[in-house]
Amino acid sequence: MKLEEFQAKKLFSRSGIPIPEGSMVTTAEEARETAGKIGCPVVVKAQVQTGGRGKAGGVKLAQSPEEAQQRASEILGMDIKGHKVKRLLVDPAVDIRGELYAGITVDRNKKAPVMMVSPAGGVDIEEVARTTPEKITFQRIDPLMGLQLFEAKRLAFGLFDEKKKALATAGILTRLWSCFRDCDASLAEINPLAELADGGIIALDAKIVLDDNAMYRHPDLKEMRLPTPDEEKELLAKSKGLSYVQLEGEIGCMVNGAGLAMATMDLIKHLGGRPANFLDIGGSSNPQKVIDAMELLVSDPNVRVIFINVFGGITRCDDVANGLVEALGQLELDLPLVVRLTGTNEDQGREILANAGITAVTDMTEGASKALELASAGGGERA
Amino acid sequence: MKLEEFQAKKLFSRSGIPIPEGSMVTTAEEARETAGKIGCPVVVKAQVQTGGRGKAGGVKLAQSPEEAQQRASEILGMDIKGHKVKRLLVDPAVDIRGELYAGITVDRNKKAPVMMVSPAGGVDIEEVARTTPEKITFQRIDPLMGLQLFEAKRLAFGLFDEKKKALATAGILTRLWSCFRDCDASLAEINPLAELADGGIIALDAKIVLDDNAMYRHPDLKEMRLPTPDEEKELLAKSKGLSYVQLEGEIGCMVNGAGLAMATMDLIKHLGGRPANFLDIGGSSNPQKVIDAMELLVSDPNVRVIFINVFGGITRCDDVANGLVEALGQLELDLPLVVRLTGTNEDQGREILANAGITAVTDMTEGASKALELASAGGGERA
Amino acid sequence: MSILIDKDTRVIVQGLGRDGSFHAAQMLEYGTNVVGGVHPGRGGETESGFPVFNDCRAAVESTGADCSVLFVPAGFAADAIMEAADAGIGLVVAISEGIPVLDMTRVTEVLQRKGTRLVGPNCPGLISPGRCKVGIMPGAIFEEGRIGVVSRSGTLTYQVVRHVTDSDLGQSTAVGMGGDPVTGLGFIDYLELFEKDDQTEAVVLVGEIGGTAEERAAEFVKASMSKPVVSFIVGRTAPPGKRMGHAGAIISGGSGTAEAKVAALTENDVPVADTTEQIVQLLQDELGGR
Amino acid sequence: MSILIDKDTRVIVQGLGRDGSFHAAQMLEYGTNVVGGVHPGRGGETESGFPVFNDCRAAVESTGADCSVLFVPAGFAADAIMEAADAGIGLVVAISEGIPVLDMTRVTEVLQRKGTRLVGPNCPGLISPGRCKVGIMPGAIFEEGRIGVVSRSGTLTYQVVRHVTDSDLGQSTAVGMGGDPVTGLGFIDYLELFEKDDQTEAVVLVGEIGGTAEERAAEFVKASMSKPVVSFIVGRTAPPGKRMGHAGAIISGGSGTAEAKVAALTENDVPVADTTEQIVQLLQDELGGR
Repeated sequence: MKLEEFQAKKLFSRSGIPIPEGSMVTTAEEARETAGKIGCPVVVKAQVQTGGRGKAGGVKLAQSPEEAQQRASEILGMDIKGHKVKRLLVDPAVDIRGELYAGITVDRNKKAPVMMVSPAGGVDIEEVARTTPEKITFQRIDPLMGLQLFEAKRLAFGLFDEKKKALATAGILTRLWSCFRDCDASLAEINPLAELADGGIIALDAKIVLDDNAMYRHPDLKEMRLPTPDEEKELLAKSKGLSYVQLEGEIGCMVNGAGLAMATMDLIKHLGGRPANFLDIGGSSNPQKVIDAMELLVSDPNVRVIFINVFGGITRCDDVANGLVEALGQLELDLPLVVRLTGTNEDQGREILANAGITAVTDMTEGASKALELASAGGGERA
Repeated sequence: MKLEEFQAKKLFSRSGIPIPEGSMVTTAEEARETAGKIGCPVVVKAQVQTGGRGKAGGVKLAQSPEEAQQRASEILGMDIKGHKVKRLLVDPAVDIRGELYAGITVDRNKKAPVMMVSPAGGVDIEEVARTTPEKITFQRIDPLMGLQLFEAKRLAFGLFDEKKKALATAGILTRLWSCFRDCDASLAEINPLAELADGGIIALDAKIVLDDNAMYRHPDLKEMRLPTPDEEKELLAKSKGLSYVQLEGEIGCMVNGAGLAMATMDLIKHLGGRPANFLDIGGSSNPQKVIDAMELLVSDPNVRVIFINVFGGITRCDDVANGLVEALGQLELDLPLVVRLTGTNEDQGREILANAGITAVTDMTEGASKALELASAGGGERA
Repeated sequence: MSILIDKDTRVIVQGLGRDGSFHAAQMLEYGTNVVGGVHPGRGGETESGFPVFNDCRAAVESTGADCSVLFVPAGFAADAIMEAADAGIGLVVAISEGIPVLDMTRVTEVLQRKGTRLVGPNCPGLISPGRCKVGIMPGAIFEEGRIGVVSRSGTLTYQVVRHVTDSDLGQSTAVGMGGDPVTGLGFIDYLELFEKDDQTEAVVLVGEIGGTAEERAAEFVKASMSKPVVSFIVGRTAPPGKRMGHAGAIISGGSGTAEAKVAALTENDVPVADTTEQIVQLLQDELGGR
Repeated sequence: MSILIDKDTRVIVQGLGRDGSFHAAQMLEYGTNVVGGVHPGRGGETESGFPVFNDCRAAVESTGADCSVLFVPAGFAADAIMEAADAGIGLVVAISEGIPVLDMTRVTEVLQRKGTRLVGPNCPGLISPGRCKVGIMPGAIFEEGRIGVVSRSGTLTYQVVRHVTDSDLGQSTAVGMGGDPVTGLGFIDYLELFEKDDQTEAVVLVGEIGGTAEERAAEFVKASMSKPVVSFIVGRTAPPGKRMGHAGAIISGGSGTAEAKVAALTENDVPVADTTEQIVQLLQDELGGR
């Protein structure tokens, strides 16, 4: 779960990390008022869950409240990498002397959180990692101990010789860790961490990605979710026990298991087709889940054929077949359907489907090929 | 720093440990009002920083607000092991089915916090440890991990077979650890942990001792201190950099270093005398500290002679001598004085004292003997 | 032989809810030596013929269990894993899905100190066909044989295993290591175990997008494996930044892509199959006439 | 030889405030090999002829230090001890007083894992007379010799040492282990070291009220020491429940009393002196004509 900058800054501030005292607004008029309140110059920043908004023109300086309003009206509604701008952050502009980087993520190989700092901030840290990796210092964080003050100080003195700046930075790094830990984040990033003309150190931008698995214990954070339209569909699916990701192809897929679902998509592509989605229905053979999954696929106007790929493990094929028959009875399906059913009790399963007039194949490649064929023949072309 | 029951219960409640919803009062009238508010029967409990108040008559049941007032007036002002009762806790009386014990302290040998639980609560746990040690279960708490839920559950199922009671108890144990850790306690104890007639589990009494060394990071807890008259003197001394404990003898001691101070007291007793106090002036030879220490000794009406015992280490004897001469110049001392001065620069030190008319000895036993002699000869007998 | 589990493995089941009870019965049916269960509040009961305990320590003391399989809900699973380790269990298999990643960093730190091995979490478990099954894999599709299988996913493992079974190569042990960003044992650990296992003649590594575990495994194969390893990678069609079911299956900022993994494997002479069918072909090529 | 420190010990001083700077100079004067200092913000400077670093790791890398002595304020001392351990320092001597006890439980847990030894905190340090002094003890009262001294207090150690010096027995190493409830090395650790040390012929153990360290030490002496140990216990006159200066010197609920300690020592054939003067007498009795 990605947060927008204004939300991440709220969490930073709660953890004691200094940030510019700005406000989130949703209209150009509010932007003018806020600029008047906090004093110009201000920076008007698009709130989108993607990088590169600066290059896309989503961040503008304004010297007066009127200019802030003007810039805000330009940025609101803008499309940045597929994200429509609905919210702006109006921050006081500050006098910057240097831009640094500080971030924490979970390192899968070290199996621990890792803090990264770099004197090269204000640019994409992955770009820095590629071109000048020596400019990034890594500090493994002991999962039981957390970031130690001496570790934070050592990192900070690597960035600043001056004691006051180094200690201020060490404090920010310590608090960034507290914030990361307390929010159950999987990423917390300050980029740039700015050195100001007055000697202060401040978080000018903020990025936080939260661990979905931990949100059950953070009801306040869970409420911060601001889903994009794509995500709304995914969240709806999730609420029904389905794992769904929208893609751009025409072959709708319904699979049990995430790995097999990815394999199915890959196979379709390998054979020259395009999957319309990732859809994992999980291990249950509850008919309602099959109905919900079918409805999800049908609601995508791009879908021309549906390919169901089930490997019965603990999920028994006869249960799946019964569920599918029941689902089809409740739906008016205007799309061709290909079913691959194999694994536990596959014979009974295929018989149940045959009785309902559905032919099921046992081979995954055979099923995918058939779906492709139907799709290229026009499939259930709609609208 | 010991807390009184009503304070400890406040901290328990803050950590989510269930307690009876009572109130602290300081007058019998308030006790009546409170009893009326929370409903009778109530228990009226003396708030003193010592054990055994039940046996001493400091805990009484009352069936009506009027009786609560009566009991309160009986208990207020009572002397319990030298503690005068100034405050009462009026708690709703509860219907108890069983009394258990749960506590956490720091085990010096294990160098870790240890939780103790026992089905034998409501009595002195040290008595249980002596007579039926098999009734106490110990659980070392990993200092980095804290008490794990599974550890709490295992302890709880050792106390209750019934799942509901065991899980409620596990929750209390987990919260007791959080409370202990968050307060920087050196002891946190629930005795009794009561099993109620309705199946609930509740902390009927509460004891917390806080770690003085950690109070710098708990300003809110530091303010909870309710010093006894003795402690007030000790705290005053502490604020001046002195470590002082009042005793009942007539030989006032001023020593540098805690170990040497205890050795001095022991030596006085060994020789047949009685030390009036423990007083460690620490490592500094600041004249003001010597003056403050002298004033502290003089303020004790039992003191008949003052024995200064200094082993100059890093503290140089000449500095101490100068400080002492300066101090004596500012005080009107009506007590005989014995000075033992040895260690770094002892010759210069003794010469400075000699010039001021003070004879210093080098031997600790010689000094103590001389002090005893003066004391038994009447010393500076006053009032 | 096999890796990690065999006929003598003494298994306890932690969490006897709906899933735990069902799979305990399934494991028993497969022939697994399930010696006990752990479910707070049910201590003293009996289920499917095995005794139930309130806590792991009691279960281990009474049954001599050396392996535990977990069906505990996500919010309690990290604690249950540590309980098993604390009780002296040497191998913990965590089926539980949805454990917060920071909890897992703490768990792996503690397990390392205790010397306890962890399979999963968010995994189907493992099976040494014909001898022992610990987890939720459908026993019927497996067949005792020559191939070690290690995978980050569940049903995809079955798909791969089916081909291996159909080809009569069979499996020594098949293990789903779990789809989370932080898991217990990783590809390299399993590869090391397969390398040392007499029964295993070749290994199938089934990877997916996210992280760099496959890249590191590829290097390990070249540097330290004498046995042939073939691989299959899924998620070639996954868009960046999206979580594809598994919490670990997310590509961020250009690393963790299927392309990078395929390239690393190829570079280190680990053949990569384009489809699941091809895996068997690659295995037969590597094994030659053996 | 001596225990823990000798001529070759390479010492850094953590915390160059008023006390740290003063004692760094004193140690140098005594002949201790002080090779560097650590003080955040003063990296690159020179003090008393040694270089100053911002952090321990840099100091160790640059000076090869193997011992650190801490004069860091209580609120930062636990962190500084862990920093020293993290930098690979094998012996940390913490003079700092007033460290919260829960911090110390965490520190000792970490140090155990790193294999770093800790003297203190809240201690005067240690000295191997004529060769090396690490801490704040007044060098002049010590004399190289045959007796190991270990004590929970500072000035009392000097008092005892003075007698030992006056008797011409001298000291191999004298160490103040610190007056806190939780310290690094304890009596038994020091006794073990003295037992192995060639130079040490007998040991003086100076204990005080609080805890049961002396009782456990007494048992250790009987079970495992071939060298004579004599003891002295202070706090016989202390009232229960009161903290006597040292955070550890508190008697609670009947345990930790001077009587219990004296009884345990006597029972285990460790002579207990009634006064500091008697210590030397007891030593001479034990050493006989040696």
